[in-house]
Amino acid sequence: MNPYAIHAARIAEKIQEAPGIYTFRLLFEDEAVASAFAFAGGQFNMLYVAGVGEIPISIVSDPDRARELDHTIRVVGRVSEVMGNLQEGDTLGIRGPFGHGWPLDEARGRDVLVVTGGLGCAPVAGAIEYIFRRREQYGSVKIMHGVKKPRDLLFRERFDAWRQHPDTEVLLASDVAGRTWHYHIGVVTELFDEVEMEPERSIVMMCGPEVMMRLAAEHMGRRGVPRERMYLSMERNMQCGIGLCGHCQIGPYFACKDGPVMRYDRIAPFLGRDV
Amino acid sequence: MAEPRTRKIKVDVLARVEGEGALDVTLAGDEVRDVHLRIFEPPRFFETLLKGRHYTEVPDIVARICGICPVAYQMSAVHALESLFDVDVGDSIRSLRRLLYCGEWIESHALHVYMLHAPDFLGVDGALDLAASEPEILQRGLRLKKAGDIILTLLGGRAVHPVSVCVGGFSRVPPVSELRTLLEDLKWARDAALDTVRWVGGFDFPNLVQDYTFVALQSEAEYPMNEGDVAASNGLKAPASLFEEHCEEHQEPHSTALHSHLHGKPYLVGPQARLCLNHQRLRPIVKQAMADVGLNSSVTNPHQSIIVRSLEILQAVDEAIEIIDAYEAPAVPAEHVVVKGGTGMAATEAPRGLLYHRYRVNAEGLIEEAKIVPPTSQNQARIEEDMRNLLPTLLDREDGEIAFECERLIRCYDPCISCATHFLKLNIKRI
Amino acid sequence: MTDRCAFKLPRDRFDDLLQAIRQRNYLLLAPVERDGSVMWGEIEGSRELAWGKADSQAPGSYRLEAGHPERCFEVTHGPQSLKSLTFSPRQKLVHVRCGDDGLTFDSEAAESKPTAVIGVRACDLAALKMQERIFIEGEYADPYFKARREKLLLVAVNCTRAQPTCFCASMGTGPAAESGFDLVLTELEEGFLVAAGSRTGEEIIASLNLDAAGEPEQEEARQAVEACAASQTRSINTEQLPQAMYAAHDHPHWDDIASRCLSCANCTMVCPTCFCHAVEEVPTLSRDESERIRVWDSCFTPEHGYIHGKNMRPATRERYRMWLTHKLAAWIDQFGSSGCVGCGRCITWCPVGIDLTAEVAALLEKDA
Amino acid sequence: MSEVPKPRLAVFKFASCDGCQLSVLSLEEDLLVLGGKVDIAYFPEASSRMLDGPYDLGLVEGSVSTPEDVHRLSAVREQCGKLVSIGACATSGGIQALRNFIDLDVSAVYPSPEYIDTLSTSTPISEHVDVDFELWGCPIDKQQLALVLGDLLAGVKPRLPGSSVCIECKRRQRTCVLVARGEACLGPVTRTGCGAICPGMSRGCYGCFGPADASFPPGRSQANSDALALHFHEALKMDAADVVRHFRGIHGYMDPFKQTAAKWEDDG
Ligand SMILES: Cc1cc2nc3c(=O)[nH]c(=O)nc-3n(C[C@H](O)[C@H](O)[C@H](O)COP(=O)(O)OP(=O)(O)OC[C@H]3O[C@@H](n4cnc5c(N)ncnc54)[C@H](O)[C@@H]3O)c2cc1C
Ligand code: SF4
Ligand code: SF4
Ligand code: SF4
Repeated sequence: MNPYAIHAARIAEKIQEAPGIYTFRLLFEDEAVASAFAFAGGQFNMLYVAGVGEIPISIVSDPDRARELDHTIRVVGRVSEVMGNLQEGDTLGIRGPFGHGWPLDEARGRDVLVVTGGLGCAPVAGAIEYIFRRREQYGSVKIMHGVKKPRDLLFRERFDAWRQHPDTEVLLASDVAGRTWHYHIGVVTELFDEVEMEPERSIVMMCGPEVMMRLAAEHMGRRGVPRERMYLSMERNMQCGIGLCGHCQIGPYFACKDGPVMRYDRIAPFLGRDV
Repeated sequence: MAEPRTRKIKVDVLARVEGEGALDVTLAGDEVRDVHLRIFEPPRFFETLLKGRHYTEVPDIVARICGICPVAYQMSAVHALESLFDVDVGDSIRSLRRLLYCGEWIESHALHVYMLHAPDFLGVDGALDLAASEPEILQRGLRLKKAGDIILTLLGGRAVHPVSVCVGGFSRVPPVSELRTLLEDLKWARDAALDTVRWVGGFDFPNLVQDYTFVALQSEAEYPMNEGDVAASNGLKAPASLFEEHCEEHQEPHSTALHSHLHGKPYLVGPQARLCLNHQRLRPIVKQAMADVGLNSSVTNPHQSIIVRSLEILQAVDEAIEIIDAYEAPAVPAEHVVVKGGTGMAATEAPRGLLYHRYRVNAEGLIEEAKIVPPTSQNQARIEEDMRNLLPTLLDREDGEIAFECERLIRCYDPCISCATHFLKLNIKRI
Repeated sequence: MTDRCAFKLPRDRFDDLLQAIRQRNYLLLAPVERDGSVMWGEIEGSRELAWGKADSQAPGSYRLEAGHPERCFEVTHGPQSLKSLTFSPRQKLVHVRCGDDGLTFDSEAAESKPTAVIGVRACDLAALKMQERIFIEGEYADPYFKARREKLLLVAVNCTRAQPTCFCASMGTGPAAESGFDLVLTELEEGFLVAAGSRTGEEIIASLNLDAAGEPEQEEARQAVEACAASQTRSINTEQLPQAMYAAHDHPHWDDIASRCLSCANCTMVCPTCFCHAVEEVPTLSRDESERIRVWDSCFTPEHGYIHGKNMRPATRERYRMWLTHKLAAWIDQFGSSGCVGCGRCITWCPVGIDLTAEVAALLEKDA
Repeated sequence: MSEVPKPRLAVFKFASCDGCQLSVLSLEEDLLVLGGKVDIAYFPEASSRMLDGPYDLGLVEGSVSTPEDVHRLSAVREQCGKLVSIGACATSGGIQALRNFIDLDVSAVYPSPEYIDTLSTSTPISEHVDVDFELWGCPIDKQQLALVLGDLLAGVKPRLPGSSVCIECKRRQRTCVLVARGEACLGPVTRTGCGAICPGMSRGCYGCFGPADASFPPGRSQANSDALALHFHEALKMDAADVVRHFRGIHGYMDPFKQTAAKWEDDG
């Protein structure tokens, strides 16, 4: 199979999550492609806009329902901007799924700590849904999410829904206050002090800005969570998605094929570094 | 006696004429009082900028004087410098240079004929307007222009500001096999050029006859491009090195361009001049085409310059094919140059007419003084004279119509595609 | 040098070898003189090889000079390795059509013509093996590399002349070609020694009716290659790698390199193992069609380390560090051996002659 | 269905050789495509139909070299939605910016200087007004022009690589003239885009695409012209004046070429 082959997909639904943030529900045009497609939570697709380019975007939908692929995209630059202007019925291209997702098997029987920042909640969303659908297989679930401003909070209903699950905590933080913000004001790591955790039986999943993840990991480490049970989703320049183009290297790892979800003990020496 | 004014003109200045201009006309009743073709293209001071540069840099710098005919500037420059350094490029380099020049003639003439001049006869504002009405004509024009571009690109790396021309020859010459890849397009272009001659030959030409003094290079062997003496229809014949003794420049108050006079009178350079002084040396296919459209070698109606240009496209295409067929790569791409101090001059035939360069170089090969006389500046005075002849026949017309006719006449001379022609603002003062 | 069953190929029968290969429908590529160096060029016979030429390389300098008049492999390696033949500098991937009914994608077919490459060096074979590991032995196989690789017939030449920039001996990759070829030649005073490295190679030799080489020729070849190894002046001390490279991350010497390095990427372009590439989107002006084209890229470009809002390697210091750390350290962790095969191309073709062996030595010294 | 008006394109000229505008006319088939996509409202080189603004997209060729230019340019800026400067003159002042390094005394060169209204400098468009994109090259490259026009008309932010000419030179498998012949070449510090045509013609690059922008996103060029200049001097045995001339060429007014030349001028 040619890993560079792109498949057409139609935008079945476009939801505006916040200003400049959209969730696209995509359906493959080709039935054969659609039925063969399977993915794990935390994997990503290369989404392609004709004449503009391809960017890596996490799959946020439920791996159990691989026919409908949800991608939440923040408009930040050249490709994402044009993508944000696409409408229901338009087609784009998909290549994927690529990378390694969240350690959902390893997490079985453990307490799950999810730490996210900004749009970082999107790539974990699919995994969280997956866990809740198998609620009994996992220990407690604690979701800690930070945003810069209250306005940046996405998936408000999802957070509310998650909160309803047994043995689950959802803690939100915003750097600055706002009229409708009833949650913590401050950075996400401050939430760590508000939750009870049993470090030795926990597994951590993090996604967000690299500095935030590094600080959070160090913090968790101090609380006693073993480094090999912390997982970080990394972002790098990706041109191929399959570990060949060389752009996404982090030390000896390729963020695309060895990640994007990577074990903290492995990448810690390279975090905040340029090689 | 050396006149102080003359001496001042000799200071290194090149007032470029391609660019913007305006025409000021003062009419006093039925009398044409004043005609000023004002060129206000900002002067770029090339002659000053060349001072202190190394002679090897000259081809790259002077190319930037004009993006439409950079090869002409490069050719005049390298010939002037080679004449100083006594470099004799062999036949093979000579014919490659001619081929390069053919490319520029084709490109520049096709652009003028199709994009700039023909619309005047077709009643449209620009050639792109033909996209809907006569797409095949427009496409033929674009493809013909491209036939010139591909020669330039193959020999020089790109069509605008080619990079391979150097004193002594070229930085790289193509192997025979590479040149041959051009033949197919050029054979198409030869047919297209013939069609072009027939097409423009059928245009409706306003009746206007001018009394010209033509100046062009003249060479025994061939229709002039890179070589020849300076000849004039008044009988003058002199080596190019004596050009300045016959053609003098002076500054007109109303223009940043310097005007040229031959022995004190306006004259015309360009296709019409070349044809008049060299028609015997046209290639057979061109002579035949000329006879077919019933054109005489002395074209005194400026509007018919479009036919002459088309004939020169045919000439250049046909010659390009012959050069390629006969081509053998030279032993070395460039002759060895031994630098010496002194002054070198040369003139070549740019698409729009004779282009003269003079350089004074020191023993280290640095330029001490440069003088460049472009064709448009030589034609300036002549264009004003034409206006003076044209205007009395237009006095009863609306200002707008007068403007159109004047612009149209100026365009006949292909001053440079960005020049006065289109940017022209006509100010008519009636007193 | 492993002793294979070697045969004598007289100089005047060299062309027979080439013709035997050609008869098997291979296009012949060999180092031919082009613009002052040697490049892979298509040849019809031995005449077009660089007879009587020798190259002389030094940091930032390459000259083609007169050499032994009867030899054609005195010229060692030009700027090209096998890389350009398998990992094309410009490879179309997908053609996209944008119609009213959406997008259609046509992947470019992966095809190649049988091609015999004459004059492949040991370092090139080592690099090819490395690139095979990257491009076709990993999780995803690159179909274009694979198609090209499968159609190659490799005629290696043992190096009997080292350049001052060569250090393959210290990297354990040369100067003798040990494996990975179809045929291997050694150029001797009187003709060549030829041996096979594959079934095809054996068949070709068999078709030529050559005499088996005697001990004197074998000895001459052995000595020539050994002398070549012994003549190498540069080396990299690989013992402390990769850790020492990682440890040198904050070494002040990176700034010193950055003051000299141009970030021009020549080193990565000529490096036979560097594999970075970018994908360019080339739409038509009308936008009804577009092409996705893969081109060689480098960690020295301004865009290489960029993600939205942040450049991981904003300046030359970080870029050079990326290149050297990747070559000599991360590579070992990624692919099991060093990314440097000691061909010295990056030293010769660096416009300002930056020499990685010297830079590594400086970096591995304890902080000044 | 009511017809959506086509975007209006205007092409303006300041001090220049017209070569970059010519590149628009040399787009060949694409010229017809362009004609179909936009309303060419103002393009004196191509048509006598000159419509008033505002325009959606303006291309500006040429540098600012007269007092009049300054005023005209600000009017142009006001009339254009997006403004793109094209070519060396517009992006860096062009070859005529060499005047910025000499004492240009108009009275010394023109017999009647009172008629010559010129500034003593030639400066890039971006020194006077904001530009939305700069297309480099002397002349610009047709393919780059088509890409950028295509992007702008499709509402996409144009993006061109900022890496060196060397990359393209090597991709095209050319022999390096600097290394193999010891000829001065600015390729390592010049931005890619031309197709490495000078080395392709067996000669050194003279920097007509401007300093390579070693930073991304685009910003001040970090090209290490100092190191290359030193190499020219030490390995190629160039004297200081020669080094100055190499960096003070078509983009002599652009940093870091400008600074490198200045340093060697002081030393020389
Ligand atoms: C594994 C992974 C998962 C991600 N998941 C999500 C997600 O779920 N939602 C989301 O919103 N974002 C996600 N991102 C981030 C997203 O990929 C970026 O926001 C996106 O690439 C930005 O592209 P842009 O063109 O809009 O931005 P720009 O800032 O215009 O460009 C950024 C990218 O363009 C490329 N680039 C840079 N310079 C050049 C150049 N000169 N030429 C060509 N290309 C260049 C680079 O790849 C660079 O990373 C993810 C990233 C990764 C790695
Ligand atoms: S050294 Fe640089 S260019 Fe080469 S493979 Fe590594 S990251 Fe890519
Ligand atoms: S090390 Fe040399 S070749 Fe490599 S980027 Fe730096 S200057 Fe260029
Ligand atoms: S190689 Fe350099 S000077 Fe030559 S065309 Fe390209 S950018 Fe211009």
